[in-house]
Amino acid sequence: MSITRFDEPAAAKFREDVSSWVHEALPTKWRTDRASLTPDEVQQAQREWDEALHAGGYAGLAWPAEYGGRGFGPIEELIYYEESSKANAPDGFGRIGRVLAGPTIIVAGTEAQKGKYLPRILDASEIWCQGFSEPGAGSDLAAVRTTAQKVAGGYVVNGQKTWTSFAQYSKRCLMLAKSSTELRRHHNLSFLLLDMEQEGVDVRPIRQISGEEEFSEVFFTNVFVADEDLVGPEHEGWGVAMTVLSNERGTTEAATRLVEATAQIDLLNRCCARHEGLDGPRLRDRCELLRWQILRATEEKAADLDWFTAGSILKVQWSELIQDSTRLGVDSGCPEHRDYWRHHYLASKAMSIYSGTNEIQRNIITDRVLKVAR
Amino acid sequence: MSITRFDEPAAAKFREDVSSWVHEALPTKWRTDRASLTPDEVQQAQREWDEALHAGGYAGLAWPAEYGGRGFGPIEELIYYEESSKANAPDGFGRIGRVLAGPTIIVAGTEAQKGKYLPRILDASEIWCQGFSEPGAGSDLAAVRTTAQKVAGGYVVNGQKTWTSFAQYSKRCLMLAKSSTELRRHHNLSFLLLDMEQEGVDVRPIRQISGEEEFSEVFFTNVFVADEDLVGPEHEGWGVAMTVLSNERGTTEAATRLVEATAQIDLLNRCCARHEGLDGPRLRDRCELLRWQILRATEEKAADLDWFTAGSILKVQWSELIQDSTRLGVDSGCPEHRDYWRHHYLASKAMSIYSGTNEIQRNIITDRVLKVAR
Amino acid sequence: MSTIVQEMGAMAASSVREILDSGQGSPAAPNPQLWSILSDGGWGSISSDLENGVELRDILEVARVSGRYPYSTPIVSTLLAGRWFELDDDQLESGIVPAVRRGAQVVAPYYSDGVAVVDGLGGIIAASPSAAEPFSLLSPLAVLPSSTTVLSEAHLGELRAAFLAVAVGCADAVIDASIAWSTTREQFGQPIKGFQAVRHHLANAHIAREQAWTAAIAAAHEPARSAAWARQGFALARTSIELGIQVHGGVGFTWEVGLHHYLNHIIELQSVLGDDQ
Amino acid sequence: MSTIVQEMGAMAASSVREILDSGQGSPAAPNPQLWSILSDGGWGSISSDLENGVELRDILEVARVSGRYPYSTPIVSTLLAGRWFELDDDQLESGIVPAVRRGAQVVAPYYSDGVAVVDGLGGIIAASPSAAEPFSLLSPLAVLPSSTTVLSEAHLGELRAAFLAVAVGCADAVIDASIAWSTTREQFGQPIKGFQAVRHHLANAHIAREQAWTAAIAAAHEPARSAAWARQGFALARTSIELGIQVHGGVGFTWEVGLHHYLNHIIELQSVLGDDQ
Repeated sequence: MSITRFDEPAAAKFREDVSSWVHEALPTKWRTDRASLTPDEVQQAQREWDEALHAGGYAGLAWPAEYGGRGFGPIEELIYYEESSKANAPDGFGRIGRVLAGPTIIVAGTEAQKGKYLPRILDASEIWCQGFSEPGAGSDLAAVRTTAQKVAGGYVVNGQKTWTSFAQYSKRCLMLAKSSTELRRHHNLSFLLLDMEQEGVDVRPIRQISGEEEFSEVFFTNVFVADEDLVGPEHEGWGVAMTVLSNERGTTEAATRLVEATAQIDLLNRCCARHEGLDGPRLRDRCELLRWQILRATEEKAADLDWFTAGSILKVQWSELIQDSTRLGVDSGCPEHRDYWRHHYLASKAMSIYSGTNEIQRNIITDRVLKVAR
Repeated sequence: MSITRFDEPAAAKFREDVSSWVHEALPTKWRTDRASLTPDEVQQAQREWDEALHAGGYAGLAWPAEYGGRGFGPIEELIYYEESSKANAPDGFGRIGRVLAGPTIIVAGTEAQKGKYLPRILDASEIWCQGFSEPGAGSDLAAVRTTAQKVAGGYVVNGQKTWTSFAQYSKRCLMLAKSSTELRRHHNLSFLLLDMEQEGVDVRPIRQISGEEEFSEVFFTNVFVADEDLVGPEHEGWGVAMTVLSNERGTTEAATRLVEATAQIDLLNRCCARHEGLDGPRLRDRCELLRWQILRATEEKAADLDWFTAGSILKVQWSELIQDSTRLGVDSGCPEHRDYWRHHYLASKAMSIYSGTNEIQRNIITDRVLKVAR
Repeated sequence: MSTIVQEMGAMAASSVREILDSGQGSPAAPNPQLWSILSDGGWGSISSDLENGVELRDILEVARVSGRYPYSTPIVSTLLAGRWFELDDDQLESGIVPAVRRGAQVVAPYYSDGVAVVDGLGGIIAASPSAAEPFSLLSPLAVLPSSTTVLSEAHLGELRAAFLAVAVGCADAVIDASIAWSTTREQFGQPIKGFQAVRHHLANAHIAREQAWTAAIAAAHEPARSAAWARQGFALARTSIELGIQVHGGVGFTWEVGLHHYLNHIIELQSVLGDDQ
Repeated sequence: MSTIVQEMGAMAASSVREILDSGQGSPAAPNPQLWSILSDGGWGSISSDLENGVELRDILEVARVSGRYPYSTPIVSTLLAGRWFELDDDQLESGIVPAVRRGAQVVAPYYSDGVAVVDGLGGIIAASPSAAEPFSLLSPLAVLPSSTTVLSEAHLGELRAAFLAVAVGCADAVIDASIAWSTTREQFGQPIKGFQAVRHHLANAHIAREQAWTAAIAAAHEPARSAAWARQGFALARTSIELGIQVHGGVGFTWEVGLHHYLNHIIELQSVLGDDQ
């Protein structure tokens, strides 16, 4: 039985456990000398973190026990994300596997797929990436053009994916591809588990306006996927993908962003925008509201209430909060933090776009939460 | 030759003339004892103001001299509106005649119409109202359902208009009515000059959420309009109306609103929101920007530059500025001005709706200014 | 206390809503029987009956529902007073409202006929007022306080949370009306709900309403920060209603349609709390 | 001075635009010949040639045009310096840029190869720098000032107005690109310009851009208030660009498409002015 309320004593206990574990488990160099790590050392820390999560039992926090997980609910998951974000833990390479691939396979995969993939996701011996977005399929995710042509024993995949995190480190990709040119929209895509270590897979990093390279483009040229690696019925991959995405858009990403927003707003109120008395205090109030919005959404999820409504609100809320905070940071012009704010200001421009643009979030709210037919 | 730049000496001279004239011409009771006037006395002051405008030569400021006007341009017009708004002059009943009916008749009317109507507009012996909006034709102004059925010698009008200012005082109405059930949209309306003092014209005031009654509904039952009172070609009233509306949406209304916004923002910074140091100074900066936006638009109009772009920006700008100001006023909760702010807060809700909703203004900008085809 | 309502709170809210819904009053002519129906049904005393185990969070749920109705009753403040003080049956039956001094007058925010009054931050008073105008404007009461029970800061914090929940109920009512209107109203040959600008106004009204609700819940958990929560929450509830008025277009600012009653009510609640920024 | 540009200013702006347009540089690889083409054409000296009667308002027009090009030149500050000081032909030919001290370095906001420099609020200096990175980041100069001409508050006011006009030009470029993208890019079976949310973003970008332009003109008329105008105007120009990035969706935040160059440039201009709020 997992925790259902943040005010249960069990929740406080769990938070203590997580917090002390996180601080002990952090890779040493990461903890002591993060600012000066080389790119190679950062990658090393990310790998160590993946191993630590597995060893500590935090890799499959919300996975059922029968698949090696802890069987916890949304509250424990949130507590874990809060504490690891606060400790500024590295972003393990195994995240997509743990959060997207694993849960999808558990819900929609075959027994064979579960046996083959789940253990290697948990111990991060195989890294996963997600191949949904394409240059022509962004907000309109169903417009996928990457093809999966049926051949004897499987599919041949051709096409291009984009905005793919961890692609250069990945052994596997969970992807949507167009398996039928005749069937109608939403019933013409198949959900495939693709081996990235094949000829014909070409990964090219994308440089963002902040200078970072968090995403890649991936090109597929005659890449094979066996029949056994089809998830769900052929041509019905859209339904499978929707399950994955409703997991993605939610409270845990918001919890990570809350930590980011809190740090920025603290800096504004402590230093850069201190003399203004302008938006600093109001941003802090909005930050507190975001925190409670996340708590509420998480308890509603734990209570099995309709929580679909929560994800879109949270997405809009944290992205606009961070954009407004970094805007004030740039305007404050504090010389000491000039570069910090410029970097985060530019990086924040992406936040109202990725994970579903804020326009799409508003569409979702009117369409599916308020249920106003078009 | 009218003034083309605000920095011409002639402009300063004209402003002085207007200012001293306005202060002398204001009805005595209005000037000395406005707060305590009875509704009847307010009406009396409005009528006296109409007469004063005519006597002083300010009724037809921008009308050509041949029709009894002064032949001035946008700069003089703006200066007049600024000075009379600053002096808080009454809203004469003749405004619609001077600003809408007269200019329309001058541009599109017959010689007979000019001779019959223009002198009585100038001396305000006949008050006009505007019958465009209908309950079912708001943003979609072309969806007029009031009918004008052709009969021998004229038209019989049936239907309902709404948001009609001065209707209860009006001798005449300039209106759009549907003269054809067969012709296509935008080519099925006729522009008529209707005598309001007939059987079958029923005026009912509309109470707004601020408690005021500035507008009326007008019901027409078998009301006759003679052929001589058709403006422009039959069924082509839409084009005539568009001329009128592009006159309406502009710099002069913005100038009046600027005076209103300035008074509110001064009050905020002087009293109600003084202790905050929050939005008061920023609102003052926005107020200054509005002032310069109006100056710029007016000089562009005077220079015959494309000024269509200006009206929609100004509308959005002043309505949002006043809404934000009154919102701060309500939030400031200054006990002395509690009722003032509540009234203006509620009244400001209408500002993003009338004179073309702010959504329509944004549509206009994308459609016609940026010329992005749909 | 959890952010989630208990079964008892959810049940009370839905019962109260049913009664208010069938009350058939209007802002201009509220049904004076409404409070006795609620009171007779025992809904005014659920918080003082300790066996019920009603928490503040549950009272918020009832408060939110009552905000939907422009012919409101003293249920919210009565439930709070029942939680704070030992009240006798007569007091519970007549209902309790908070009152504020405005110059020489004592005014109360709810329509009430023969209610007991909790005096602003002063005390409980017995009064037999005749409320001049319901709901949207503070009603002057004829009788001055006869006894004093000081409201503590903690009481005030809870009052803020509950009034904020009422404001969310106001937003609920306006959002429902706006959705209905956007479906009925046609412009340019289609219902206006077909325009993305209208749809996004509705989405933003929903976002603001949900955030205001979160602020109410947070205020109930953090009485010490309740003034900040109220400031943020009332502004969000008003934003939600403002968007609903915009969706209504011209009819949105007519007295007849009456959306201003909700804005006025929220402003009055803020004024009773004395949370002038 | 009027808010309207004179014929000379309009002509200069369109000629400068034509030259910059055909320059075929890019942010990553600006054409180093661009300035000599402008300078040889005499466009750098129109403000010092008194017969032309070029006003500050006309310089704004040229400044706005030059903001469209991410491989910018010292034309704006050269025109201002020509207006303020008696410059010899060599100085005009090499071009003038303002510089700011950052610790031990002197940095300049424009790509420049062998230019004279107006030192922040310090003076005109002769320098032979090699600019490290064009446009988007301040370029450290290797040589320190050799002479000093202090910029007055009035100079600084005019510099603010002109830099604000450059920022408006940045917004112009991004709005044009956004309109083009919204026409090309399809989602849900139609160009995204078909979505009202996208159309209203474009409208809002236009409103903000026009307001920023008004702020630039106002700053030119009111040097004493120029800091307030700059604060408001730069924020509006940035808002306009931010909306353009949002319209671009995913590609909007790629380095390759390069919309950030415009944001960076505006931030640098603000930083040169020292108008940290």
